[in-house]
Amino acid sequence: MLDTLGIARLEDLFAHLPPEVLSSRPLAIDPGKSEYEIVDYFRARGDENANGYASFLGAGAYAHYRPVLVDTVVSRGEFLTSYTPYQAEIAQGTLTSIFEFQTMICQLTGMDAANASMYDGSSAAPEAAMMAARITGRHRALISRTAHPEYREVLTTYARHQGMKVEEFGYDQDAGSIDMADLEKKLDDRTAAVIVQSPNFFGIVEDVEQAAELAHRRGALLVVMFTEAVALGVLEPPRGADIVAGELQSFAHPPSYGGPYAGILATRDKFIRQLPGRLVGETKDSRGNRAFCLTLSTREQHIRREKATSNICTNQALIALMATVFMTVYGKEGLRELAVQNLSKAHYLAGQAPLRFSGPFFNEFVVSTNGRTPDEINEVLLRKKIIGGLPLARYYPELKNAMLVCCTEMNRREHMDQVAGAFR
Amino acid sequence: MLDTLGIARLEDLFAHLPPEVLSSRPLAIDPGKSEYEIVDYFRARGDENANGYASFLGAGAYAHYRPVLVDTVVSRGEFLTSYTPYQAEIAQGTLTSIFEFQTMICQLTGMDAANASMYDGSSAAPEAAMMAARITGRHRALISRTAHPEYREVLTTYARHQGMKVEEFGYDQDAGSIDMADLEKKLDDRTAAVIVQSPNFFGIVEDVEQAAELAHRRGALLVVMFTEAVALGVLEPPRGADIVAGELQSFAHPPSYGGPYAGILATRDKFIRQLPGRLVGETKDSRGNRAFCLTLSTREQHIRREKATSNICTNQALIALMATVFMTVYGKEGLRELAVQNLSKAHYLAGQAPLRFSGPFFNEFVVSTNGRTPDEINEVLLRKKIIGGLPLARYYPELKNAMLVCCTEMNRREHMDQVAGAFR
Amino acid sequence: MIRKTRQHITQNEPLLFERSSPGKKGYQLPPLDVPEIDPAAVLGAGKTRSAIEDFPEVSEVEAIRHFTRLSTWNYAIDLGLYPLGSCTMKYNPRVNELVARTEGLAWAHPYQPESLAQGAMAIIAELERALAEITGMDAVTLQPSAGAHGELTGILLIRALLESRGNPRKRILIPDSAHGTNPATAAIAGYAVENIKSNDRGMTDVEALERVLDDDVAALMITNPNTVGVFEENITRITQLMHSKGALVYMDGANMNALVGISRPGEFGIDVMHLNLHKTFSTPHGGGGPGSGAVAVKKHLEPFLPSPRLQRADGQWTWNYDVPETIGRVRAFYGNFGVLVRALAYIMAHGGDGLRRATMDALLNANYIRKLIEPHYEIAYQAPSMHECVFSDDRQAKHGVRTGDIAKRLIDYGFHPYTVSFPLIVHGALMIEPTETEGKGELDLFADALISIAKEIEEKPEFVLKAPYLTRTGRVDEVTAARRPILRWRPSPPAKAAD
Amino acid sequence: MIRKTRQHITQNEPLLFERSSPGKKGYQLPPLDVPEIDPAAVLGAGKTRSAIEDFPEVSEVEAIRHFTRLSTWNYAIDLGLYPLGSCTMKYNPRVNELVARTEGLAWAHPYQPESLAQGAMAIIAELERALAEITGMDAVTLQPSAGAHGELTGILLIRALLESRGNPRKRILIPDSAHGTNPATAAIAGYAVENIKSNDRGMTDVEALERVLDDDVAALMITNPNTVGVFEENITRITQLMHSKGALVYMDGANMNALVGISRPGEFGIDVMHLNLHKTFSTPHGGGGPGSGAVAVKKHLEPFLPSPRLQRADGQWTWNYDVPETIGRVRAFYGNFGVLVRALAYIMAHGGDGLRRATMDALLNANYIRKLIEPHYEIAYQAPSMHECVFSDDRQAKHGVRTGDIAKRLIDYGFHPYTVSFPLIVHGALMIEPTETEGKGELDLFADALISIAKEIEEKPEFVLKAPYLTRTGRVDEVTAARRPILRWRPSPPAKAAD
Ligand SMILES: Cc1ncc(COP(=O)(O)O)c(C=O)c1O
Ligand SMILES: Cc1ncc(COP(=O)(O)O)c(C=O)c1O
Repeated sequence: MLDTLGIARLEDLFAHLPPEVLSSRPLAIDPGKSEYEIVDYFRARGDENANGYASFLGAGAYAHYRPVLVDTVVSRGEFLTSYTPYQAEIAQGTLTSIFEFQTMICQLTGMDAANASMYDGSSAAPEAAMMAARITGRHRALISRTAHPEYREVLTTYARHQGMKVEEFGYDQDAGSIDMADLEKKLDDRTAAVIVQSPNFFGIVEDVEQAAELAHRRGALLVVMFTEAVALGVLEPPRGADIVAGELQSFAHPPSYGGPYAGILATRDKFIRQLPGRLVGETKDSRGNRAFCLTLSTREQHIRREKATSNICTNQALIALMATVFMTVYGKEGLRELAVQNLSKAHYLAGQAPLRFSGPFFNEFVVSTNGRTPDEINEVLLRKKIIGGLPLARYYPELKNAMLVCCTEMNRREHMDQVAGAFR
Repeated sequence: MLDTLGIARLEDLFAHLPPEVLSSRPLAIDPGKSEYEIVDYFRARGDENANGYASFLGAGAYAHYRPVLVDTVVSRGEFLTSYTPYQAEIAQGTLTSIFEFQTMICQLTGMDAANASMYDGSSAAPEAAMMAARITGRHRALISRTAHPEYREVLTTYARHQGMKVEEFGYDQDAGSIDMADLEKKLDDRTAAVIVQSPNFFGIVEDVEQAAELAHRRGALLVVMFTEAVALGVLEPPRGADIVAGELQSFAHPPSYGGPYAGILATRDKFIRQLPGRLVGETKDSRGNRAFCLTLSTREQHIRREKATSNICTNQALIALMATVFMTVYGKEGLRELAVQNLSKAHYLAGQAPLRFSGPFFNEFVVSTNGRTPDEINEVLLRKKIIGGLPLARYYPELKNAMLVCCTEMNRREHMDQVAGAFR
Repeated sequence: MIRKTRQHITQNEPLLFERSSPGKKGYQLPPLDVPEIDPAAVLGAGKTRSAIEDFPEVSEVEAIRHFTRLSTWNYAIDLGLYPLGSCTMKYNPRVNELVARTEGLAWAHPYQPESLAQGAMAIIAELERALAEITGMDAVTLQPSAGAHGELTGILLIRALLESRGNPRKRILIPDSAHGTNPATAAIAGYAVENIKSNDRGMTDVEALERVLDDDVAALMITNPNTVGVFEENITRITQLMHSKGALVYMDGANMNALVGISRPGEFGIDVMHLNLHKTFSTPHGGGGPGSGAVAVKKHLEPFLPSPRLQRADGQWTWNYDVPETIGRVRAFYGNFGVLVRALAYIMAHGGDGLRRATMDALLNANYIRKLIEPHYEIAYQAPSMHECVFSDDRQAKHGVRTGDIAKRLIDYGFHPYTVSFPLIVHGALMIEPTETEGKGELDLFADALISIAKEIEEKPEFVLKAPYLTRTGRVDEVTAARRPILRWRPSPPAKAAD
Repeated sequence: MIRKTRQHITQNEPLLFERSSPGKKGYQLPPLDVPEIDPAAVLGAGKTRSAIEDFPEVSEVEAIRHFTRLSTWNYAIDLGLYPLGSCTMKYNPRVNELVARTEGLAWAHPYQPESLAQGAMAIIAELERALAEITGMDAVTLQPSAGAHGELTGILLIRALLESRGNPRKRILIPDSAHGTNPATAAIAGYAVENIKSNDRGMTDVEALERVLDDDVAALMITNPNTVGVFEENITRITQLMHSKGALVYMDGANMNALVGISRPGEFGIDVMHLNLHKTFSTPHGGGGPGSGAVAVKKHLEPFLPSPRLQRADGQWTWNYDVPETIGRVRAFYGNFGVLVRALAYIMAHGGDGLRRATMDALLNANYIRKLIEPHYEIAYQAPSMHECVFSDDRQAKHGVRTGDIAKRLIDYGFHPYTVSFPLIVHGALMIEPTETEGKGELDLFADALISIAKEIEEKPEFVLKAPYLTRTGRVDEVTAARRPILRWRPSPPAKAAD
C-alpha cells in the first residue's frame, strides 16, 4: 500500500503537517497489553468496588434482574456494531426494533409518539423544557423540588443561557408530594412548562392530573418525568401530560456506576415536529413492502443546524434496544407482575420503618433516622454487607435525618429484615 | 389446537397408553424456578468450588487463556443452535468451518485427513485402536504406560469385548519416556497398533519416530496421542504416525470439571475409509460454486449400522468450533509463541524443583517430593491459595513420592516461586 | 406461496487459508515473566518444528468477520422451526449458556481437591437424582458423552451382569426401526445383532420377538416411543418376556421427551436406558454436539457402573474409585460436565409440572402437524403419534419427487427440513418432530408449506426437483464429494479469488 | 462485477404486536417472599392501570427469534467495511464488551459509598489521565454523554470563563464545513452563529475569519482535521489570532483519530475540545449509541468544569462537589461509565505506540482508497487527506446519478455506503472513512466496487438509479414517511399477515 501511494514510511503520511503542530514527545502511555491482562485489570478494579453486598440504593439508578435474552440480543454483531440506520435498506433490523421501541414507550406513557432515545433521564428534562418553550413561545420553567436533584441541576445548566428562567416549587412536608398551592401560586402566563416527577424522588406517586389541570389553566405544558420505569407497569399513564421525559435504566441496564442509561421523550401528535432526537417512521419500499426509515429529520441538527430542535446526534440506541428486549420478555403480564413485586417488597420493608412522608409510594420511600444520622445506620449495615439508603442531607438540608430507601425484586426478605432491624 | 385435534384436554394425547405404563405418581421435582434463581443456584455451587486459586494441575485438562472471540463466535445462534449439517444448502457456515478445522488439524499433526471430532481424547484412543484393527486385521494393541492412565482405562473398557488384547509396555525409569526395549520385546506379528502419547503423561516428549520404526517393522500401525494440543505449536508433527488421536481441550475450552472437550482422529489418505466420525468434503453446488457437505457417510452407523466404523453420532462440534476460532486467533505465529511461553514457564519452575525424570519435557514435569508426601506439599500450597501438582500414587504406585506439575501461560512467576519454595 | 422468507444480500468469504497473509495476527500474549526458552535447545532440534506450514494468519477483525459471515449461511433454531425427527431440536434457553460459564464451574479442574470441588459434585449428584426420578430407575451414571456412548455403556453393563451370572450370551435383538447407533453399539460390545421386524402398526412384532428369543439372547434394545413416534403398547409384555428368558431390556431413551412426567421406563420393566440430555433436556446442538448420554439402571446393574462413582461420605461428596465390579471407565474424568450443568438448569427451570407440561406440548405439536398434513401425505402408520409423526413420500414419489426433494423445497419456504429417509422401515420417510417449544404460528406456516409443496409436486414436479432456489448455495453435489473426497484445503493451485 | 455478495434466504418477521397472542409469556419471576400488595389499595384505584393496552405477549423462543431475524436484516462492522465518513466505524474489540460487564463494575451503584467504589473511580481517573496525555490538555471531564453533549459542555465552559472576565460575548464563529452539531450547540449555549467560509483547499479561510473577528466573538469552533479530512494548516495562526482578540478556540475532536500520537491539540493552541470516545476509542455504535463526549481543557478553563470533580484525598478517590465556579452538571451521575471502561480498555490494548500506529494506519487506508478512486471520482479538494477522503459526485451527476444513488448501489456490492451529502460545502459529497482496522483486501474490493459503479453509471445510469437490487428491502420511500408520519404501531386495522 505504501508503494501504491509512492511513499516509503508511514510517517510520510503526515509529512505535510506544519512542524509546530507535531507532538513534542511520544505518548506517555504504557505499551499495549494483551486481552488477558486487560481482563485482569478490570477484574481487579471491580473487586475494589462493592462485591457481594445487598443494596437498598435507588434514587435514579435501580438494580433489576436482567433477563439473559437482553445480552444475547445486543451481543449480536448486527445490532452491536452497526450505527444510526441512515441506509434503510440494510438497517431494517435496527429500524424495526426502534419502531417497536417507540410504540411500547407510547403504550406505557399514554403518549402518541416517542423518540428513539435521549442520553438519559436527566438530559431529557431540559430537552422537554426547551421543547415546551418552542411550543408555547414562553421562557419560564417551573420544576418540582420532588424531582431528582441532579436532574434539576442539569435543567439549570442547560437553561441558564437560553433566557429560560427555572424556578422550583415546594413539596408538602407531610405527604412528600407536590405542594399544589405553591405550584399554583408560582404559575403565571409566562410559564412554558411545569415539570414534575412521578414517582418522585421520594418514591411518592404524584397527582399528575391535578398538576396538569393547574398548568393547562395557565397555558403551560405539563412535563412528567420518571426515573423508575418499572412503576409504569402499575401506574396509570400520565394522560394529562403534554410531554413525558423519562429514564429507562430500570429496563435491563445495570446501574453501571451511573451510565450509559437511556432517556426517552414522548409527546402528543400535535407536538411531534418539536420533538428532538431521532424518529423512525413507517413507509414502503420500491416493491410495495412495508419498510421503516428515519424520518422528520428536518428537525435535526444535521439538516437544520443552529435552528434544530436539539443538538443531539449520537443517542443511546443500544440501551434502548436492551429496554426493547426487556419489555418484550416481560410483556404485558410480566411488567405488571414485576411492578407488583417491587411495590410489595418496598411496602414490606416500609411497614417496619419510621416513614418520613405519608404519600402513596411505589418502590422507594424516605425513612426518618430519628436520633441517629443516616451514616450511623449505614455503618451498621455495611458491616453486614448491606448498603443502606441514600442520606438526603446533600440534596435536602431539611431532611438531614432521613434516607431514601429502595426495594426491587432483587432484594431478599432476609436482608430487608436486617435493614428493618437497623432502623429500630 | 386442541379443537383441531378434537380433544378436550392435553392428557387425551396419551390416553391410548396402557394404564400400567403411566407414572405411579407425579415427579418429585421442585416447581419451576426463575432465571434469577437458577443463576443464583449455579453461582452458589461455583462458589463452593475453588475460586481465586492459582493452579498447577494439568494431566489432560489445561488452563489456557480463552480469547474473547471464541465465545463471541460460538454464541451466535446460527452456530450454537444448529445441528449436524445434513442439509448442506443451509449449513455452509458449519460445513465450511469444519472443513477448516479438518485442515488445521492436518497441518498441526502432519496427517492428510482429520475427522470433525470425537468425544474426547480418551475415547479417540480406542477408536484409533479399533481402526488399526480393521486396517491390519490384527487384534492386539500395545499401549505405553506413559499414556494418560484414564485413557488406558478407557481403551481397556472398549477393547475387552472385541477380542482385542491390550497390553502395556513400560517406561524408562530415568528418562520417563518409553522403554523402547520393552516395546520391541512385546511387539509381535499380531499387533495391530502401538499406542504412545507425546508429550506423555509425565510431560515428556517421546521419540515418536523410533516407536514408528519399531511398530512398522512388525507391520503394526503407530497411533500417537496427545492431551496437550498447545505442544503442537513447537513440536515436529508425528510424521511417523499412522493415526493421530488427540484432545483439543487446550484450544479454548476451560477445564470445566472434565468436559465437554473434543477429541480428534487424523490419519493418512490411504486409511480415510476406515476413519470413524463425521467428515466434511469439498464439492460444487448446482450453480458451479464451491460448496461443502458431509461425505463418506457409508462409514457411519446411520448407513452401515452394525458394520459401521464406529457407533459415534453426536460429536463435539461446538467445542471443535471453539478450537477452530482459537487456532485462527493465534494463527501461525501465535500458536508457536503460546507454546514457547508454556515451555518457558514450565522450565522456569522445573529449574527450581527436584525432577523425577531426565527426559525433555514441554509444559508438565514430575517432581520428586523426597521426604514428604505430595499431599503434605499441597496442603502448604493450598493455604496460600495455590493448587499444587497431581499426586501420582493412584496411577503409578511406584511414583508415590512424586507429583505431576503443569505450567501454562496463565501461571505467574510469583506463584511459581511460591511453589518452588514449597519444594525446597 | 412463500410467505416466510425473502432473499437478502449476504457476504461471501473465502477459506481462512485463502484469507491469510503473512505477518497478520489477531492475538497478543502478556509479556513472558520468566526467561524465554528456545524449544530446540531443550527438546532437541529434530523434535521441534520451525513453523506450522500454511496455518492461517489473519487479524482479529478478519477473524470475527470470517466466522460472522460464515454463520449467516446457517439455519438454526434461533431462526425458526427445526423439525429434524429424532433430534429433538427444541429451543435452548440462553440462561443455560450463562450458568455453564459460571467461573467456579467452567474453570474447575477435574483433579482439583474434592474439598474444592463440592459445588461441581453437588450438581452432578442433583442431576443424577433428578434423572433417576424422571426415569424411575435406581442409579444413574453421567459419564457417557452422547447417546451412542450411553448405549455402549448400557450394553457393557448388561454384558457385565450376564457375565457375573456366568454367561454373557451372544445376541442382541434390535427392532428394524432402530436408530443406526443401536446395532453399531451392539457390535462394538461384541454381540451379534438380530433384527426384529416391526408390525403394521409400526410396533415391535411380539410374535417375531418370541420366535427368536432363546438363551443366547443377551438383551433387547428397544426405543420407546420408537422411531416412528409410536409408543410400544406391548412394552410390559415384552419386558416380561425378555426377563422370563433371563435376558435384559435396554431402552434407547432418545425419545424420552415424549414420556417425561407421564411414564417412567423403570415402571414398565426397563433394566437400563440412556437419555440424550442434549435432546430431552435441551443443550444447544452446536452444529453436531456436544451431548451427554446419561445412563440410568435398575439396582441389579448398579454394581457395574463406570468408575468412579459419586458418593456421600462424612457430609462431603467424594469420588469412589473402588468399584470392584465396574465395567471400567468409558471416558476420562466424569462426563460432559458443561452439558450436565445445562441439563440441570433446564430441569430446574421447568420443575416437575413444567416437565410434564413440556411433554404434553410436544405431543400436541406433533399431533397437530400430523392432523394438518395427513390429507396430503401418506402417514406411515395409523397408530397414534407421540412426539413426532412419520410420513412416507409414496404419493409424491408417483410424480418422481422423493422425500429428499421435498426437504430441499422446504428450505425455500423458510424451514429446516425434517429428518429424511429415516427410519429405514418407512419407504421415503419424512420424520417430523416439532418439539414443544414451537407456537401455533410457526407450525401453521410449516404445514402450509408442506401442503403447498404437495400441490407444486402435482403441478410441476420438475420444479421441485431442482430446489432450493432461494439459498446462496444451490443443491449440493454430494455424489462427487464422496467419489473423490477432498477433505482438507491444500495450497497447490494458485489461490482462488474470493467467493 | 459483484464479487463480494450472494443472495440468501432470510426470515420474514412481523412486528412484536402482530406476533403477540394473549397469555403468552417469556419471563418468570422468583416467588414473592413477602406478602403481595394490591397496587390499587396502596396507590389509589384511579392511579393504577389494569393493563398496558396492546403491549406484546410472546414466548421466550418467539422473542429470541424475533430479534435474531431482525438482526439478519442489518449490515454491521462485523460483516464488513463500514466507511461512514466522520463516524469512525472501526472494529470494536470484543474484550471491551466483556470487561464492561465485569460484575463489580456493571453493578456498581453511582451512590454507593466511595470506599466501595474505588475501582470505578480509579478507572475514571486513569482514563482522564490518558486523555489529557493524548490531547495535550490539562484536565478532562468525562461527564458528557456524546460528542454533541461535549460540545455543549465546552461552549458553556467558554461562556463561564468569559463571564468571569466580565463579558460572555455574543457570537461563535463556525467554518461552513462544520458538523451540524456545532451550530446547534452554539445556539443552545445562547450564542449567535456566524459561518466562516472555507477556502479552495478545504480549509478555514483565515482572511475571512479575520474580517469578522471582533470583541463580540466568544470563540471559534473548529474541527481539525476538518470534515473534508484536511488538517487545518494554519491552525497555529488561527488560535493565536483568536487569543489575540480575547476569544477562545473550541476544537471538535471527532476526528482525533487522525492525530492521536502524532499531534496534540493542546500544543497548537486549543483551549477546549471534546473527544468522541465511541469513535476514536472504539465503542460499538450499537445502532446509534451510546457514546461519550469527554471534554479536555486547558488550565484556565478547569475551574468551570462540571461538578462533581474526581480528586485524590487521603490516598482515596473522592468526588468533590464543592466546585464554586462550575458550570453545573450536564447530566446526572458521572458520565457513561460503561463507555469509559471500553475506551480505557482500548487505550490499554494499544498502548502509546499502538495508538500512534493506529493513527498512521487510518491515514494510510484513507489515502490508499483516495488514490485508487481518484481517477474515477472528483476529489473535493486537492489538499492531502488525513483519516478520510471526500469526493463529489460531479462527474456522475452529469449522467443523472447522485451520491445517494451511488451509495445505494454500493449496498449491492456488499458494503455499507460512505456518508452521503456531508459536508455541506461539497456538492454531492461522498465522504469515505475506512478507519485503521481494515485490511488491504477489503479496501481493494471497495475501490473496485466504486470503480465498477462509475462504469455502470456511464453505461446504464438508469440501472444504478433503482439500486439496491440484492436486498430484502428495496429502495425505501423516505418522502412518504415524512409526509404522513406513522411513528408507532396502532391496532386499528385488522392485523396484517406476516411479512
Ligand atoms: C433414536 C436415537 N437413538 C440414539 C441416538 C444417538 O444419540 P447421539 O447422537 O447422542 O449419540 C439418536 C440420535 O440421533 C437417536 O435419534
Ligand atoms: C465532526 C463531528 N462533530 C460532532 C459530532 C457529534 O458527535 P456525537 O454524535 O457523538 O454527538 C459528529 C458525529 O457524528 C461529528 O462527526
